Amino acid sequence: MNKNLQEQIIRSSGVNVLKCMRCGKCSGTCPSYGEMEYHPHQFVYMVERGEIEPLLKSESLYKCLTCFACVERCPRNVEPAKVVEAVRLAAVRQQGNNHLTPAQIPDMLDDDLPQQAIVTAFRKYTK
Amino acid sequence: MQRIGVFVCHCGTNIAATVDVKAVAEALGHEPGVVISQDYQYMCSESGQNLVKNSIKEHNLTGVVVCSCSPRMHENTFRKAAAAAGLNSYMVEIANIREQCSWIHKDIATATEKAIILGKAAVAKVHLNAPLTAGESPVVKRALVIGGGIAGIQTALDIAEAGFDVDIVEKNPTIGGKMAQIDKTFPTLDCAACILTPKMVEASQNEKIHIHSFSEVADVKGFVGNFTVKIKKKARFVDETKCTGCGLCTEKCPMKKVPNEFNMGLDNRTAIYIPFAQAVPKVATIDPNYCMMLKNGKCGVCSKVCSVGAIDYKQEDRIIEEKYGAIIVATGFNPIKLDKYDEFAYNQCADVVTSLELERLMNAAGPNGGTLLRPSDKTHPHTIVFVQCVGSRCDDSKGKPYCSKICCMYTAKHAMLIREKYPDTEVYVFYIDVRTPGKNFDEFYRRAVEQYNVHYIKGMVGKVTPKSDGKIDVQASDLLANEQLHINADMVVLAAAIEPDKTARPLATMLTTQMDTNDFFTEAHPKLRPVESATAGIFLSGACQGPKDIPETVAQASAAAAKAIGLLCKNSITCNPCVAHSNELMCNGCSSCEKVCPYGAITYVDKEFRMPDRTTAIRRVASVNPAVCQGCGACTVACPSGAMDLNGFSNSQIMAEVDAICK
Amino acid sequence: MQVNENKEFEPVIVAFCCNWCSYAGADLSGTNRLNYPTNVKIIRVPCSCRVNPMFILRAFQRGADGVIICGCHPGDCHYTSGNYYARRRITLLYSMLDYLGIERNRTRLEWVSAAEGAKFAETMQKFTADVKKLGPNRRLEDLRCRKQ
Amino acid sequence: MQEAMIKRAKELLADGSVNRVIGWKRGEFVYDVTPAVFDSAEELDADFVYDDFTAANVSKYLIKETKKEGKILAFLKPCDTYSFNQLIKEHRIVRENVYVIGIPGGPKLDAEKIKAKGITGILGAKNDNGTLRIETLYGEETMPYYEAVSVKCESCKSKKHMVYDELMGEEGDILQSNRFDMVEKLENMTAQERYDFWREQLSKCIRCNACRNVCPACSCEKCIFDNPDSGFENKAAVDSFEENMFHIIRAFHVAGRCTDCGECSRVCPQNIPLHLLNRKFIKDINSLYGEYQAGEDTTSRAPLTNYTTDDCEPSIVHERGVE
Repeated sequence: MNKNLQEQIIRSSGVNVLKCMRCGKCSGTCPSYGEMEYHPHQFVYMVERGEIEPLLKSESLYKCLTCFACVERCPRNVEPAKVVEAVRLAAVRQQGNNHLTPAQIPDMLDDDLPQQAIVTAFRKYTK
Repeated sequence: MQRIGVFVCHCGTNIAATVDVKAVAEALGHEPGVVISQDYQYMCSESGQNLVKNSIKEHNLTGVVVCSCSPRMHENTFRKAAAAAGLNSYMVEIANIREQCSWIHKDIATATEKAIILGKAAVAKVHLNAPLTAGESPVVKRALVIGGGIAGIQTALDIAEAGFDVDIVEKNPTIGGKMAQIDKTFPTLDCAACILTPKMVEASQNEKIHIHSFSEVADVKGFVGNFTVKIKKKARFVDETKCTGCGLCTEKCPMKKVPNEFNMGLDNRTAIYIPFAQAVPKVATIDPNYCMMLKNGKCGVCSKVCSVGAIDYKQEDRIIEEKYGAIIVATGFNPIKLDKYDEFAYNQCADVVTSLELERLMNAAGPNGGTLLRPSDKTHPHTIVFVQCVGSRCDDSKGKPYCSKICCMYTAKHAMLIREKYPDTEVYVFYIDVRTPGKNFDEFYRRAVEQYNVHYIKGMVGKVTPKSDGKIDVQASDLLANEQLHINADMVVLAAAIEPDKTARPLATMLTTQMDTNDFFTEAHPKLRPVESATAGIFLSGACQGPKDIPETVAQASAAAAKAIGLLCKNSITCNPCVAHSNELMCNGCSSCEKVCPYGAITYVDKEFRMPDRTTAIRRVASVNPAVCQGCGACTVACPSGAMDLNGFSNSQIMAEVDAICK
Repeated sequence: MQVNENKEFEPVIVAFCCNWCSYAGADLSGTNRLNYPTNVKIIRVPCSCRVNPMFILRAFQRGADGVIICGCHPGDCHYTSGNYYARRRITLLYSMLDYLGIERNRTRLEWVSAAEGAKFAETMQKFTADVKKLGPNRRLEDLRCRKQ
Repeated sequence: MQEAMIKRAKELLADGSVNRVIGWKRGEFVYDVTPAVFDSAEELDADFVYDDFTAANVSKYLIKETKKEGKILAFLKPCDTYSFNQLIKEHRIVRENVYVIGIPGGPKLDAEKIKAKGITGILGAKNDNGTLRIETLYGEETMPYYEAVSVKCESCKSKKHMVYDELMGEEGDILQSNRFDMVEKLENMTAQERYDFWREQLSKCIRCNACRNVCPACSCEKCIFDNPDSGFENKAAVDSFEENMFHIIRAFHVAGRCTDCGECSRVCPQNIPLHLLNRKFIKDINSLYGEYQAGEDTTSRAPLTNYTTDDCEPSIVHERGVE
């Protein structure tokens, strides 16, 4: 249980995870469900329990499309996507963790990828 | 100078833990006029009351201040105690040092200081109290029940049973309400019509019960024991006294494409119609929105075929006025509209239905004669998905914040009935929680699971997508298996939240009763007075007060009836003596007070007065009818000369409190 | 008015609450143990329409630093229309006090139902904080009575 | 005008239509004109006055006068007719017992304004094309006419009579007046400036009660400030705030009933602009609840004895204008 990280995520997401009534509609509606290790309702529940580390390490963070279907459908306005985004930000903010090195870039390039996206991604995922 | 006794209650530790009660008693003992000031563990207890009584006698008290809980709690207790000791009840004032002091403050020093100030304000007020005597006002021995569903019918039957006349006002052409639309009832699975229609007939045949169907309450005036109500009898274009309900007109009516609201619009009716076979009163009604005769004067078939000449195209709305001693509200509920829940595709797909629609689809008198068929292509559905909590338990912006209470049980009922009748059908129920607190309720739900193999899945449906092959894709999560499901369904049934009827809000305004933010009527006390409204003489029956199933509704209906009977039994009721009164010597006769009085309690009389120069002059002065006045005090502020004042809350009393607080 | 430099200013606040909604709302905030400052002292009136503007002026005259009136929500008045009359009267009075240069935050009217215990406590917290910020009520003093 | 009025009054007395006339007579000084009741033609000839100093509103006197035997003749200026109507609405004047003759109104002169110019010993005054020629004990003096016009006439709201049985002279119109200009100016000041303004003005009050006694709306059988039982009785100030409270309550009591006749400010010996309190209420009522002119009719509901369910909330006070 990581209290600091939990508080940071709750604060930066602006989400009151205690509002969740565990109906699972977010996960019922999620288009990326199959690709996620942790599902939207689990994000909310795990943040509530302070289990942040497994989330930070999980690929699920980057599988969320931020389509906001869960936000739209949540009967109690919990806004799971904002929790996912907050965890993602927490991962990005972790000092010294470069999620991308310049050497990795050439492999990722393809013709359809806009230049700007590469630059943005690089900025976002490196320190 | 009054001789005042101050009694400070510990309320166990409720007060004493945060307020130094001894210090309060000590401080108030020094106030002018206070001859005795004491503290005691429980003032409201028998011995506490005896302390008050004995002190009144012993010290010849003319006023009593009790520093205790809210006056809404025990004001009456102490008033009665004072009266028992020979002191006028209205010489008692309460300083609220529990709800408004000890319970909300933590620091003993400041809480004690505040308690002393509140006590001083009460002492200052008592100094200006005057003994008041309550008047009496007669009770009209007739009750009005608003709403003719099972709640209204039961209430009316019980009141009639006690020997009082009852009027039922029902806005639809027939009584019966929602229960008449229901197929079977849980947890016994007996037929709703079989148990409801005998009651409807009983109501119609009881000579004490007078049913005003297709009518609405237009205006309510008066007060407990003496309400004057205007009832609008809407034009049904059929003479109720002549129509025999033979139904010939409904067969012959050429306008056959009117959505049938009784069957939730799943089939059609004619422009002249009787809602259903067992309707009470069994009288035809013409729908002016569809009748060609009423719309453009061309048709008149019903008039021609009617052998008793009951059709009257010229009928108009009629207002009747009646007096009542008690009013019982039984306006019931409706399922919410599902327009804003796009994810369930209710508006896009005919095979996504609400539970109430399913009731009609399964009912023998329903559109399919009791065979469950898909509304779209009339085929037998093999996979049916039930979705619970649609619009219930939501954030305010997304739906209703409350649990609609009945959905878990009726869904189990539906699932079971379907599995019973069509064993080849797969039934899935997506639930968040299954809530079954009720006699034989959980057993019922377990039967659905264990005996009927209904698939209960903990999770919520996220998306419903109608497909081109006529099937419906239901995407949902199974939280226990931690997987996302896709079910290829034939039908989806949504357990829509229920909400109070739309007519309830304007009615509450007319009745001056309170509602909560969801438009449910607020009971006078959530635990101890659940069937009374805070407005005297207005009682609550059924789902207008909150979501309820049939047994609860009937229980509450009878409870409301009992309360109403208790009132109707009395020949007169004691009036509130805290009413306005006008000082004729100061009254200008300007009519300001009369204009703001919500009860019409103020009239004017010409009176002869001796003038300072020994002549006499006739002046117009206000006079308050104390039986009609309810003591709001609007007149006292409208009066510029201060001639109008309010007993128990006089200008000088309130100002004495202000002064005591501001000192 | 003497203000002790060492002690934080504690305003005197008079709250007029109608018996049917707001007084019950105040009781509810007590039942739910929702704290609000001790500065607030409640006077029970049958209806917000019973509050005579003179009471408000009297309170200010006798040393109140803030006056708040609470009644049933419009449409929910126990007496049908009382709070509608109150709304007009109090609007005009507050406007007049504003015109006379009395700070706006010393006066307030708030609709609090019997179910809104939390709202009652919040309202009182906020109002007390606002009045505290203003400091002691300077009142409309008479220049001739001024101590030189 | 004065002669015509006396002539008509004598006719009505003579044919028995009325048995008294309420008009004005001179006091100690020529500009000191006060209401008076006349019983005979002789009294009229001797004392009846109607001139540029005759500003007093006689409507209030009719409360008592119309309760007496017989009918009384009253001469009402346009502004007086509003007060008269308002008192009819409040059932204070017995309409059958009064015969109303509408007469042309102001502008009236304010002797105090003339005296302020250092002109004393006033014996009479006449407007001569914008110049006021003042006859004094010490010879003729002049000053610009408009500078001598009384405050209440400076922003006249109407030259039209709201009620009369008979009209003398021409009927005028309801005017576009600038009467709210000063209120607006005050509203646009800061709270501190407003506070300073009113503190200075109301500190002048000597509590002579002239404003109350002259006000047609302040016609209570017994004023709460005189009534020991009211809890508000205070004849002498016991606290620095009392006078101010008196004026605020007085303004509130007449709110929605005040016709803006301006008598309060006219009679104030300390020149406190009391009408600015009343006009604030009138302006607020007009802007918040729709245009309303007290005394325009005898049946409509006054703004404070009326409401709509969608009236503004008092918080509007805190949201608009200058803090």
